[in-house]
Amino acid sequence: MGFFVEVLIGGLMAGVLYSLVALGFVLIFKASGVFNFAQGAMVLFAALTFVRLIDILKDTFAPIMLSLLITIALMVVLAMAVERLVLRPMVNQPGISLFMATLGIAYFLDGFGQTLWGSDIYTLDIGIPKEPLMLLETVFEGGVLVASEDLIATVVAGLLVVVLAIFFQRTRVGRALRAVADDHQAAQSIGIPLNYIWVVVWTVAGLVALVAGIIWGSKLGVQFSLSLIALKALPVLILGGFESVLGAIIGGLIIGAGEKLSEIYLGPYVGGGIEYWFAYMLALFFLLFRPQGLFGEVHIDRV
Amino acid sequence: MFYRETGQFKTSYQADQAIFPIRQDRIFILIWLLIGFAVIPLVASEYAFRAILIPVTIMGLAALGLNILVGYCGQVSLGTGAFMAVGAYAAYNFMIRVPELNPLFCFVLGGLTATGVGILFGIPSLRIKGFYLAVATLALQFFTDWAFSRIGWFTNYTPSGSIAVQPVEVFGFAFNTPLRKYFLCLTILSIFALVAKNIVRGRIGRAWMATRDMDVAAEIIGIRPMYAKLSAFAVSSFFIGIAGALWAYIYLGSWEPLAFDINVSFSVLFMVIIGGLGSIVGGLMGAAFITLLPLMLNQLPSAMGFEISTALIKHLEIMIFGALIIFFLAVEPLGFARLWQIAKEKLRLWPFPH
Amino acid sequence: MAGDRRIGETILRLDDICLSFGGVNALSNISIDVKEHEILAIIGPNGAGKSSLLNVINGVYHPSSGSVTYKGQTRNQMRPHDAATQGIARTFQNIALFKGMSVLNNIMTGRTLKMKAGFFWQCLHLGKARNEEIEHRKKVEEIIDFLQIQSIRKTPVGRLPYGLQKRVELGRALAAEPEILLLDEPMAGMNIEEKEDMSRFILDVNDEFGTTIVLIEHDMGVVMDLSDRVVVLDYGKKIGDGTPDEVRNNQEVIDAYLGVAH
Amino acid sequence: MGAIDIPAAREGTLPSILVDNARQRGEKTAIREKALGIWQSWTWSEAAKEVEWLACGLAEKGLTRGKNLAIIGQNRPRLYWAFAASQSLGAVPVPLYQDSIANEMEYVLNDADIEFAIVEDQEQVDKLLEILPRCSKLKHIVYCDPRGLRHYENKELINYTDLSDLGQQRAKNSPDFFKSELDQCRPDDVSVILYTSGTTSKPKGVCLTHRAFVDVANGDIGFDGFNDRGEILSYLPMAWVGDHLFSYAQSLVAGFTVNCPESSDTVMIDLREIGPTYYFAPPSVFENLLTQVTIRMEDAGKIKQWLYKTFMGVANKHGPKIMDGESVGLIGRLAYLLGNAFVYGPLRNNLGMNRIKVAYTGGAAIGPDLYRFYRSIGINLKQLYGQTETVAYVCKQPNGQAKIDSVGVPMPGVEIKIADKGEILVKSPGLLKEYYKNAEATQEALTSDGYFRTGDAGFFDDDGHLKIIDRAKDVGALNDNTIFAPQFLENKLKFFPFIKEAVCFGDGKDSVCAFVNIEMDAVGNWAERNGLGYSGYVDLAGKEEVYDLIGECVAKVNADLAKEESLAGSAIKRFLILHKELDADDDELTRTRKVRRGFISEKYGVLVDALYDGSDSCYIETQVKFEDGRSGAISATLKIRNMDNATANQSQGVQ
Repeated sequence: MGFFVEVLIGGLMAGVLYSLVALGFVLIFKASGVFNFAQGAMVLFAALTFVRLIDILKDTFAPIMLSLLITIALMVVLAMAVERLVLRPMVNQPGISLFMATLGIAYFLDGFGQTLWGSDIYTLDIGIPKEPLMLLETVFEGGVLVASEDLIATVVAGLLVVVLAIFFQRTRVGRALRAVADDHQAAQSIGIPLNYIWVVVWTVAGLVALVAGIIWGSKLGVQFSLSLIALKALPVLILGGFESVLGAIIGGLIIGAGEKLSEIYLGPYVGGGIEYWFAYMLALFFLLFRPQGLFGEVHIDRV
Repeated sequence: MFYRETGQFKTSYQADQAIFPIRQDRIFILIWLLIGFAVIPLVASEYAFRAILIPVTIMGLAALGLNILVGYCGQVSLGTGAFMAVGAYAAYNFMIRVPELNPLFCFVLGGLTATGVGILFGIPSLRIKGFYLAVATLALQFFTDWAFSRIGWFTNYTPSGSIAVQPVEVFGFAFNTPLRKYFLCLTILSIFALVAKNIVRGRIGRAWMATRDMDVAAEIIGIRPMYAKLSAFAVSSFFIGIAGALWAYIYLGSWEPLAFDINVSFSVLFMVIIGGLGSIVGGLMGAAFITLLPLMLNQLPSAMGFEISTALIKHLEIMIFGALIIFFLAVEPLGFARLWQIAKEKLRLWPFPH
Repeated sequence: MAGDRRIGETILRLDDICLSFGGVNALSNISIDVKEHEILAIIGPNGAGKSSLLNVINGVYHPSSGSVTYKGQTRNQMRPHDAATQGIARTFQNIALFKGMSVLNNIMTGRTLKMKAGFFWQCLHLGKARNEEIEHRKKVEEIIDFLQIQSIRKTPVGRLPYGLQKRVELGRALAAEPEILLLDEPMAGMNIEEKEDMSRFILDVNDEFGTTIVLIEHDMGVVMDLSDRVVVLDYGKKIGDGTPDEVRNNQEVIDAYLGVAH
Repeated sequence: MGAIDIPAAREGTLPSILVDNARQRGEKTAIREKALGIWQSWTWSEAAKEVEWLACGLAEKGLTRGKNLAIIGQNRPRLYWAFAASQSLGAVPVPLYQDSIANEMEYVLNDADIEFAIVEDQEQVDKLLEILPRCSKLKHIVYCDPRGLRHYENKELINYTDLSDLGQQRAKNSPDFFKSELDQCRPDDVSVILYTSGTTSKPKGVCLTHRAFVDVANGDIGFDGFNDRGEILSYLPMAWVGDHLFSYAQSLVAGFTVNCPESSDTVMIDLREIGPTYYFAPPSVFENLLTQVTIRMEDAGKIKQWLYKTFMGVANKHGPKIMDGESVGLIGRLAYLLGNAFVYGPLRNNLGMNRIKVAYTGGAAIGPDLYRFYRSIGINLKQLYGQTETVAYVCKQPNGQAKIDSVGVPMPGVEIKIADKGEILVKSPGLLKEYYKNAEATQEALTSDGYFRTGDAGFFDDDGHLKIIDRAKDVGALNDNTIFAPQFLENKLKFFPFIKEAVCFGDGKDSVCAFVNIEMDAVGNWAERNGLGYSGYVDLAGKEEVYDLIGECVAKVNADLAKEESLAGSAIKRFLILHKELDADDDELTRTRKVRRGFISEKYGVLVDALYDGSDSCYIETQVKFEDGRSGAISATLKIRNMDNATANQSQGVQ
C-alpha cells in the first residue's frame, strides 16, 4: 500500500509538471485560438538559455538572478517576434495553417537554441535540495519516499497557478485577455488591442515554459529531450480541454498518476514502456465519452 | 498566355467533366508524364534517384493519402507515420509468413491492413473534431512506435528490432536498381493520383468536401457523417499504408523501429499544407519541396565554402527549415496549389489582369 | 394565384412538441399540421423558436417530448438522415453552402442520396459511376436553368454575392427532389428585386413540382403574398394559425407581433 | 487566306437545300445551342427531321400556302427550324424583333395578316396575349419554352413539343406529304417578309424571294470562301436581314454550323467558347469591346501595360500591312511575331476571335482607330454595305483591300449607279420583290429601270471603292451654302470613346451645333482616375471638367474638318451634353440605334433654340420610360459650351 501511494505521489508530482507545460498551451489557445506546438521548444529554449547564461555569468555577483532576468527579457522578445512575424501576417488563416506555423517555430527554436548554446547535456543547479524525504512513516509501513526537489517543484508550480489565476481574474490585462478569448471581433470592437494581448499571452506562456524548463532541467539536466515534454502535455490537454486552466491542472494530475501506475502495474504484462502511449489511450478513451474534454466548453451547433 | 481556350467548347457532359477539360492542360500533363517516364530516366544520376526522385514519389503518395483526409475531408491527422508503419510492417509480415505471395500483392495487403487500422482509429472522428482529433491521432502514433519496437512478433523477433529486406522481386524481375525502383514508384504514384482524382470528383469526394465545409448541412442533405469520415480514413490510410510499404522496401531497405516516428507524420503534414490542402497536384509539389529543402540546406554551407561541423549544420538546417516553413505559410497559407491556381488564372486571362 | 394546385391531406404533423436548452424552453407544446402542396409560413419575433421548429422537423434537434408524424409514420424524433431520405430538404438562416466547392458541385451534393455507383467504379470514374455523374449533372443543369444561375455554375460559392448564394442553397435543396422544403428566412438581407425573384422561384417550385413548403420569413408583405397558411409563434408558443387574412386580424397576434414590429 | 474549297453554287428553295444538306452532309453538325451547360447539337439530318415534323404539325393546325407565320424570340434552333418549316409549306415566315413592345408588334401582326406565331417563351406569349383582342387573325401561338405557362388556358396556345409530336405522327401517316409540299415551292416565291425598322414612317414589310437569298449567299460564299467547316455565333436579332442571311441562308448554302448563345447575357462567354470563324457585329459592339479592353488594361500591372503598349505600337505600325499582304521588313515581322505570342494572340483569344477568318461590320460607320485596332491584332475585320431591300448585298471590302473610309467594291452581279445629289442606286440579284401590300412604296423605292433607291449619298473613289457620305435626304446646307452632312459629323464625334451619341444641327442655320451623349463607362472611369466625384449620370454629364473633356473631342473634329476644303465651314460652334441617354424606348433612336434627328430636334426644341440664341444654359424637363415600363420625368439645367472659348483651355485626357 505504501508503495502504491509512493507511486501515486510520484505520478502526481510528474503530473504537476505536465500541467505546467499544458498551461502554456491553454493560455495561447484561449487567447488566440492557436494550437501552439512550439510550447515544448520554448521550454527547451528557455532552459538552455538560462543554464548557459549562468555559466557565462558565473563570475558576476548574482549569476542566477542575472541569468533569470536576461532569459525573461529574451522570452519577451521572442513573444514580440512571434506576434510580429507569425501571428500578424497570418491573421484570419485557418487554424491548421497556424498550427503548422507553430511547428515551424518549434523547429526554428530547437535549431536556434542548439546552434547558439550547443547541444550537450547541461546540469542545472540552482540550489534545490535533492535529498529524498521520508513522509507518512506513521501511516504506512516503511513510509513514502519522495524526492524533495519534486516537492519543491510541486509547490512552485502550485504557486504559479495561483499567480496566473490572480493575473487573469484581477488585473486589467487579464480581463481583456478573457474577453479576447470569448470573442475576438467583439473584443477588438470595444478597443482591446489584439496584437498587444497576443504579446502578453506569448510572454506569459514563455515564462511558464521557463519555470517548467528550470524544474525539469534541474531534475533531468537541460537537454534536447526537454523539447519532447510537449508531447507529454498533449493528452493532458485533451483530457482537460484546450480552453480550461483548471482542466490543464487536473488533467495533468490524472495523466501523471495514471501513467506511473500503469507502468508499474500494467507495464510488465505487455513488455514495458507503455507510458509512451498510455496517456494518449487514456485520453482518447475518455474523449469518446466527453468529446470536449473535462472542462472544455460545449458548443451547440446553431443552424 | 498560352491558354487559348476559344473554340474549346463542350458538346457533352462527359467532355465537360473531364479531369482536364482544357486542351492546354492535357498537353501539360502529357509533357510532365513524358518528363517523368522518359526524360528523367535518361538524365538523372544514381544519387538523384536515391536521394530525390524515389523519396519524392513515395512521399508524394503518402501526401496524396493524407490530403484526402485533411484537405478533402477536413479531418486533421498527426498519425501518418503510424499508418506508414502499419503498411510497412504488415507487408513485411505477409511476405515472411506467406513467402509465396507476390510482393506487390503484399504491399496491397499492407495497405489494406492500414485501412483497417485507419477505420478503427477514425471512429473517434465521429465524436471529436479539430485539434482534439489531431491529438487523438497521436495516440496511434505513439502506440505503433511502442508496439513495433516492443512486441517482437512484428519484427519476427529480430534481436535489434531493426529489419533488413531483400530487393523486391516480381515474377523474376528484381527492382534492384535505382532506375527500376523509380519506375515502380512513379507508376504506382501515377495510378493512385488518377484514382484519387476520380474519387474526389465523384459522389464520395463531394461527400468528403461537404463534410469538411459544413458538416451539419451535409448531414441534412443525406450524407452520413460516419460513412464520409470513415471512408476518408479508409482511403487515406490505404494510400499511406502502401506508401509506408514502399518507403520501407524500396527506399530504406532496412529500417529501425523509429523510422516511422512522429517526425514523419509532421513532414507529410508539411507537404500537404505547403503543397495545398485539397489539391492532388499540391501534395506532389509539397512532397518535392519538403524532400528537397533539407537536401539543399545541407549542401548550402559547403557549396558556399564554409567549414562547419555536422552537428552545427544539422541545427542550422532545422532552424532554417522552420523559418522557411513560417515564411511560406505567411506568404501563401494555402500553399503551392493556390499559387499555381493564381498563376493559371492569370495566364488564362492574359493580358488582362482580371 | 394558385391555379389548379390542390392542397391535399396532412403530410406532416407535429404533436405537442417541447424543446428546451439548459432549462430554457425554446418550444412549448407546439402542434402543427402541414398539408400536402401548401405553402405554410411560420412567423414570430426573434427568438420565438421558429428555427428550432424547423430543426425539430428535420431532426437536428431532438424534442424532449411530443411526436413527429410524417407520411403516417409517428416517431418521437426525426433523424437528419431519415428526414433526407424521406424527402425533407431545407435551407438555412445563415447560408450553409459548402464554401470550397463550385455552384455545380454544391447542387450535385444535393443529389447524393440518389446516386448509387459503387466505390470501385468511382475509383475508375467509368461505367456506372460516369453514367451516373452525367445523368445527375443533367438534372442539376435543369435546376440551374430553373433558378437562372447559368452564368455562375462553375464559380466557387464563396465568391458569390449573398443573394445568389441563397439561390444556390435553394438549388441544392431542390436537387434532392424533396416533398417538403423547409426554408429558413430565404429572403433575409435581400433587396426588393432579389426578394421578388426569390418569391417567384418559391411559387414556381410549389407550382411546378407540387412541393410542400414551410418557410420562415420576416417580411410580412412576402409572407402574406406567398403563403396559404400562417403559423405565429411567440416565446416558443403557438399563438396563431390560419390564412393570412385570419392571422392579420387575430388580436393576440397583432399584440404580440405585428403591433411590436411596426 | 489560303486555298479553300468553295462549294459549287446551289440552287432551289431554302428548305430544299436543307433537305439536300441532310443527304450530302447528314452527319455534320448543323446547329448548336448552349443549353443546360453544354452545346446541344443537331446534325443536318436531325435538323431536317425536326423541320419536317414541325412543318407537318403546322399543316395539321391549318398552316397552308400563302399564309404568314410570325417568329418571335432570341436566336434558337427551333425558331430557325420554324423558318424552314413554314417555307416548305409555302407559307411565309415573318420574324419580329423580340424586344419590341406589344404595341409595335400589333402593327406588324395586323399588317402581315399573321395567323400563326411561333414564339420563344412566356415573355413573348404574354405580349401576344395582351394584343390578341386587337389582332383578329391571330389563331395559333406556339411556344418553345413551357416555363411559367403551365396555367395558361388560352386555346390559342400550343407547346412546340406537342406540335412536333403531332407532326411526327402526321409524317408517319402520310410520308409523302412533306415532300410534295416542298416540291410545290418555287425559287421565285417570297421566302420571308422582313420588316424594316423605319426611321420616319411605320415599318414596311420587305418581301424577299428564295432566289434572292440563294443567289446572294452564293455570291458571298464565292467572295469570302465560306465552307461547311465554319462556325458562326447567331446573336443578332432574327428579324434583321443580316442574321437571316448569315445564320439561315448562308448556313444552308455553305453548310457551316450555326451556334445559338445561352442567353443575351452570356453572348460574350459563348463567343469565347465557340470561337466563330465568321463573325458579324455592328460597329458599336466592336467599340464596346475595345472600350472594355482599354479599361481592363488600365488595371494591369506595370509590366503588362508596358508589354501591351509596346506591342500595340508594333501592331499599329505593321499589323494592317501584314493583314493586307503588303511587304514588311524582317525586324518588323519578328516584332509582330513576338507581339502575336504575348499580346495579340491572347487578346484575340480573350475576345473569342482567334479563329476568325472573316469578320464584318456595317450598318454604321466605324471609327478609324477602332477599325485599325482589330485589323492590327490580326482580325480580318471588313466593312460591308447593303440594306434589307438588297439582302445586305451591295458592296464588301475584298480581302487585302480594306480601306477605312470605303465600304468596298460592288459584289458580283451588283450594278450601281450614282444619281443626282449623289444618291446610290442598286440593281442586284438580291433585290426585294415588293413591299408587302404596299404597291405605292414599292413604286417609290424602285426606278423605272429596276434600280433600288438606297437613299444613301456616296461616290466611287479612283480604285472603284464606294464611299458613303450620309443619307441623301439628310445632306443639307448651312445658310452660307456650305455642305452639311450631319451623320458624317456625328460619326466623327462618336469615334471618341467618351462620346456615345451625337446629334448635329445646321441645315438652314448659320452654323453647326451639337447634342452630345457621354459614354458612361468611359467617362465614369476617366472621372474616377482624375478624382472627380459624381452622384450619377446627370451630375457627371453636367460637370465642367466633363465639358472640357468633350470640348477637346469637338475641337479635334473641327481640326479634322478644317483639312477638307468643302467641309471646313461646317465646324461645330456650340454644343451641350444631354442629361439623359438617347433611348430607343423613348423613340429617340431606332431599334438599330440610329438617331432619329427630326424627332429629337422637335422633342428638345428648347435646347436647339438655346444653342442658336447664344444663351449659356437652358432648363429642360423630359419624360422618360423606365425599363420596367413606368414613366417619369427628369429635369436639368444644361450648360452650353462655346467652342471658340473652349479650344483655348484644352488640357488633359484625349489621345
